Amino acid sequence: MLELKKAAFDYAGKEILTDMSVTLAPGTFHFLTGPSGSGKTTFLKLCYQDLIPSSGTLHIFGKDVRAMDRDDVASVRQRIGVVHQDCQFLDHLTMSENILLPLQVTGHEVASKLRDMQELMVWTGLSDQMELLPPVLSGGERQRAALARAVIMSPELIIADEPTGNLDWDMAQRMLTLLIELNKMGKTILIATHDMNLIRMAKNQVAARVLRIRQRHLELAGAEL
Amino acid sequence: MLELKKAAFDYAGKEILTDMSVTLAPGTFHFLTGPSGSGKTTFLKLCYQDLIPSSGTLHIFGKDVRAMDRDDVASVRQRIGVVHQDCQFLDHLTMSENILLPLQVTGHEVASKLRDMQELMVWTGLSDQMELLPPVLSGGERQRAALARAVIMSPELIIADEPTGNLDWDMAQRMLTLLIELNKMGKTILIATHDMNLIRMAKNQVAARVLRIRQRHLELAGAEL
Amino acid sequence: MIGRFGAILTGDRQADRVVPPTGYTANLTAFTAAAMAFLSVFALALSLATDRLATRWSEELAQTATVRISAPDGQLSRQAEAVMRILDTTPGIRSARMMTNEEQLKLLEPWFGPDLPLDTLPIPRLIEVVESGDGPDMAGLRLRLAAEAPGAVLDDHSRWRKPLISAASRLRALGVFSILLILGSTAAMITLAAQSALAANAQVITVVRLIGARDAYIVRAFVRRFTLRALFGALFGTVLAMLSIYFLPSAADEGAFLTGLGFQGWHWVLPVVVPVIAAVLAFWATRIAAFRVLRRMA
Amino acid sequence: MIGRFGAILTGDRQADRVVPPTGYTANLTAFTAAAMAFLSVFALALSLATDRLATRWSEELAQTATVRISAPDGQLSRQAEAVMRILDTTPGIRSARMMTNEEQLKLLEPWFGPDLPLDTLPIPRLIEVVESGDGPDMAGLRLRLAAEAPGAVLDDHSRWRKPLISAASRLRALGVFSILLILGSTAAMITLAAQSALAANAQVITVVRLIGARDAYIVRAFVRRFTLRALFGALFGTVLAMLSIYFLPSAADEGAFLTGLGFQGWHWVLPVVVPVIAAVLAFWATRIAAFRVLRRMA
Ligand SMILES: Nc1ncnc2c1ncn2[C@@H]1O[C@H](COP(=O)(O)OP(=O)(O)OP(=O)(O)O)[C@@H](O)[C@H]1O
Ligand SMILES: Nc1ncnc2c1ncn2[C@@H]1O[C@H](COP(=O)(O)OP(=O)(O)OP(=O)(O)O)[C@@H](O)[C@H]1O
Ligand SMILES: [Mg+2]
Ligand SMILES: [Mg+2]
Repeated sequence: MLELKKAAFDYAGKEILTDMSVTLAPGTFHFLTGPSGSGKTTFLKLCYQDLIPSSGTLHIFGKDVRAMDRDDVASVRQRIGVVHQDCQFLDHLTMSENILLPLQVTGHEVASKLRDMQELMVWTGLSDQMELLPPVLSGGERQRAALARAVIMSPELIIADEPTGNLDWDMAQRMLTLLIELNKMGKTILIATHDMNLIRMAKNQVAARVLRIRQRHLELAGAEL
Repeated sequence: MLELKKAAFDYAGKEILTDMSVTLAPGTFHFLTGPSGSGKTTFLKLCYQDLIPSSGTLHIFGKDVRAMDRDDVASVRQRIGVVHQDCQFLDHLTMSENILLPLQVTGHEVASKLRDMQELMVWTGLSDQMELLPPVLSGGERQRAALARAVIMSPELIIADEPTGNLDWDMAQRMLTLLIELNKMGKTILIATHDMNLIRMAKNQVAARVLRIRQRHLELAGAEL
Repeated sequence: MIGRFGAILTGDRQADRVVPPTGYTANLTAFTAAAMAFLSVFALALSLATDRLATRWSEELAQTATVRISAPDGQLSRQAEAVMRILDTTPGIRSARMMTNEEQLKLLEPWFGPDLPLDTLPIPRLIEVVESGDGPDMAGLRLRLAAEAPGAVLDDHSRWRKPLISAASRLRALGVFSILLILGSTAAMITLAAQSALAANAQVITVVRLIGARDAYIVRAFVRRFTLRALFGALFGTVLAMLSIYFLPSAADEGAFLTGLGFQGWHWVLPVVVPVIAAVLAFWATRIAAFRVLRRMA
Repeated sequence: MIGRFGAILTGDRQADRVVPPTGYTANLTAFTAAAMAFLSVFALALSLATDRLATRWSEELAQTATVRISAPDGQLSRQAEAVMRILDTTPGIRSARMMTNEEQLKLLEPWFGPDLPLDTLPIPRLIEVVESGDGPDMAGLRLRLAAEAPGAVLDDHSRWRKPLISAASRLRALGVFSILLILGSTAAMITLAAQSALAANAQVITVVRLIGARDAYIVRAFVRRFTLRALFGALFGTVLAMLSIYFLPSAADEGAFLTGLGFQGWHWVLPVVVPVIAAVLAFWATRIAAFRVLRRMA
């Protein structure tokens, strides 16, 4: 599904990540952790082709990212659901329009997914917010909506960047449960988080692996968690 | 310093907060907690006059917010430092320019504060990021920078909305330490957070009171934390 | 006002930094100002040129009607007197004058050479009529002449120039109209550009407001930027237009003075007013737009 | 191309929703298109009117030079032949024709009445010269005539009209030039407006890209919007200009046909082209700008 070999990344010479080799097999559940500014978001951006490794190789769905043009990237992104750390929406569309947007821009039938959306809204506790515009939502509501938007297309790979940073513990658990359910349906999950409680809780329910960024290197965290 | 009497707030008829009476005395340390979407940010916005109570009264620095015009609001805000939940910066200015911006727009001498800024940057771990533009910073770095901007003017009241949502535990502790230091220097502090660990840690160091929003009411949380 | 305007030019560069480089919108404003200034200067030149033409043609037209009296020798002077009487009492005629023999000879010379025996020929008498204003009611005059002096023919042969003069005045009016239209469009476009820049920077405005900036501070930054853009854009357009006009190939004959598009004498000063007007327009358009947008954002 | 353009009008309203209502920028575009269309139509009307004037004046001028030969009876016909010979071999002269007695009588009638005893008078012979192109070298022609036919006088009396014609052609050229200038400015302004709308919506573009939208999808939304704005803006401006021209107070005399600013006959169709041009300009300007901005954002 996702395979890095000796991949590295630097921003204009400032090296952030180096010598990363990791494979995300289909249907696996991964956490990514590391201190603030260590490069978690950068790593996720590599995974959804917002950035390209400066050396090494990255294959996604079997394709080499270096060989993809902009339309290929668009196609790949249609198979990935992403919760961005800053949860950007189109501020002129209502939340329900925003959540259905991935269907919209890829020319999919919207009607068939309305039912799914209703269920998602109930689960994320946003039923009352469906007709509001994004800027009036609370920070946590935006984060939940972003998760809803990421999963509406039932993508093969779901990437979430700090999806619970603005959520209280109850709500964070609900979101984790949703992701675990999706994982059980065969989706591959990759979550960046600094919340150890969340990781611990997940480990009780699924076979989650934890990747950690330490001094620009990506390593597999052992049992110490 | 800040005094609400029977204050309520509703967004176009949708009541969010009701019957709030609370006084923040100068030099006190308050936390504000409550589930996602309960109205924490709304309450803080009332405190810095981004919103006006729909009923009841709110006095800030002894002035009634209903009697203030836009220039009065600007003057009051110069005495309040705010860390917004979404940490907005001017994306075309470097981080150091952004952090000095409150001095800039209020016509203060910038040079006298350069030393303070250096120290703040070291404490928040942003020394390497000073000449970067805001969009390239990591989520946690932005949050730390927002805190630095909020305190650069040494305002009398510091309001922070989820200032540690994107920070790992080590960094969150550092930020809390900074706020506690400021409190010891006489500043009034009001922090909205959903992180119980943070509140517990603070209670060990200062006489912090915890306000909780429950079912639209503001109540003082007791010893159960 | 002058002071405030002056501050725009010298003013607070630091405040300026708060508004992000508006890039395209700024270019758009400068370009609009330049194009509009260019068009204004051409319209101005056109107005002035047609003004010259119209004035000259009007002057020439003023003395071109003649009355010709052909009659048997005996009646000639009687009819001439009658005609003079009629002309003197007709409204729209400034003066009427019997031509001397010498003048008539001069007129006929091209046809017959200088040695024409005028005395032996039955040539008519000519009366030169100078009109005033719109001239007399020609049809009525003809009727009266026919009644009292059957041998008199009113020759209004230069009347064909009238349409030219009316065309020239029309063009002149059109030039002035275009200038007004261009000024109006410029003001509207700068207003819209400023509003669109303000709207695009809603985020910036929110941020600086939250950290305690006053409206006047924010407005100043935008006004300064747009006024300068408009001023320099218009200056560029004006200079370009003046150069184009100066180097426009002009017919070398003596008519060029009239028909050429160039400015004459002190008229060269007029186009210089264009950038000033553009800057003042931009100043007020942006200021008003900015305060309105800010009030609505609050 | 036609298909793609047609899709713009009918197309995907849903995709359109993805781009936020650009408000001021959209108004700016529509207003610019309207103002520019208005100016274009006036410039067009001006060009056509001056074209009519120039054509008419040129025609009149074409046959206005004459050669007059005054000489003792005996030499007259010999000199006339010499003159004809010279004229026939002079470049810039299309034809030269000796006037008949009847024609000469007609010309003199205004001066002497119809009963002039032509035979008894020493009147000169007249030769009508039709020029071609810029006409002959008048000074050279005068010299040759003086040498071979001392009694011949070249009367170039209509030459004063030349500056008028040159003025008219200048105005016509100026009209065409203005139209080109206006079109250029319009394209530039729409490009800049589109770029500024794209820049202002960088966030929107980032978001829809991250959820898998292709460039073509994004471009379509912007292009559709700007093309429609330009089309309807220009349509409005054109209609307004045509109404203004139609209801412009026009001189009632017969010269109005020539000097009036109105369109004549099928020329009324020409302004209709203006909105079409505006829409095509907007389509391409936006499309190119959008693809360029998107490429740079990647
Ligand atoms: N364009 C850039 N130029 C230079 N440095 C950059 C650029 N973009 C990001 N960085 C730096 O790269 C580092 C890694 O950023 P990243 O967003 O990946 O961190 P993170 O692990 O997600 O942190 P957080 O937990 O705070 O979100 C940060 O220090 C950031 O300042
Ligand atoms: N303009 C508005 N119109 C209607 N509802 C609004 C508006 N603004 C906010 N709300 C609603 O008010 C509620 C309170 O929002 P607020 O941002 O104060 O919550 P919060 O406690 O800060 O939550 P979080 O912890 O998720 O940030 C939310 O449910 C939000 O959807
Ligand atoms: Mg991050
Ligand atoms: Mg909040």
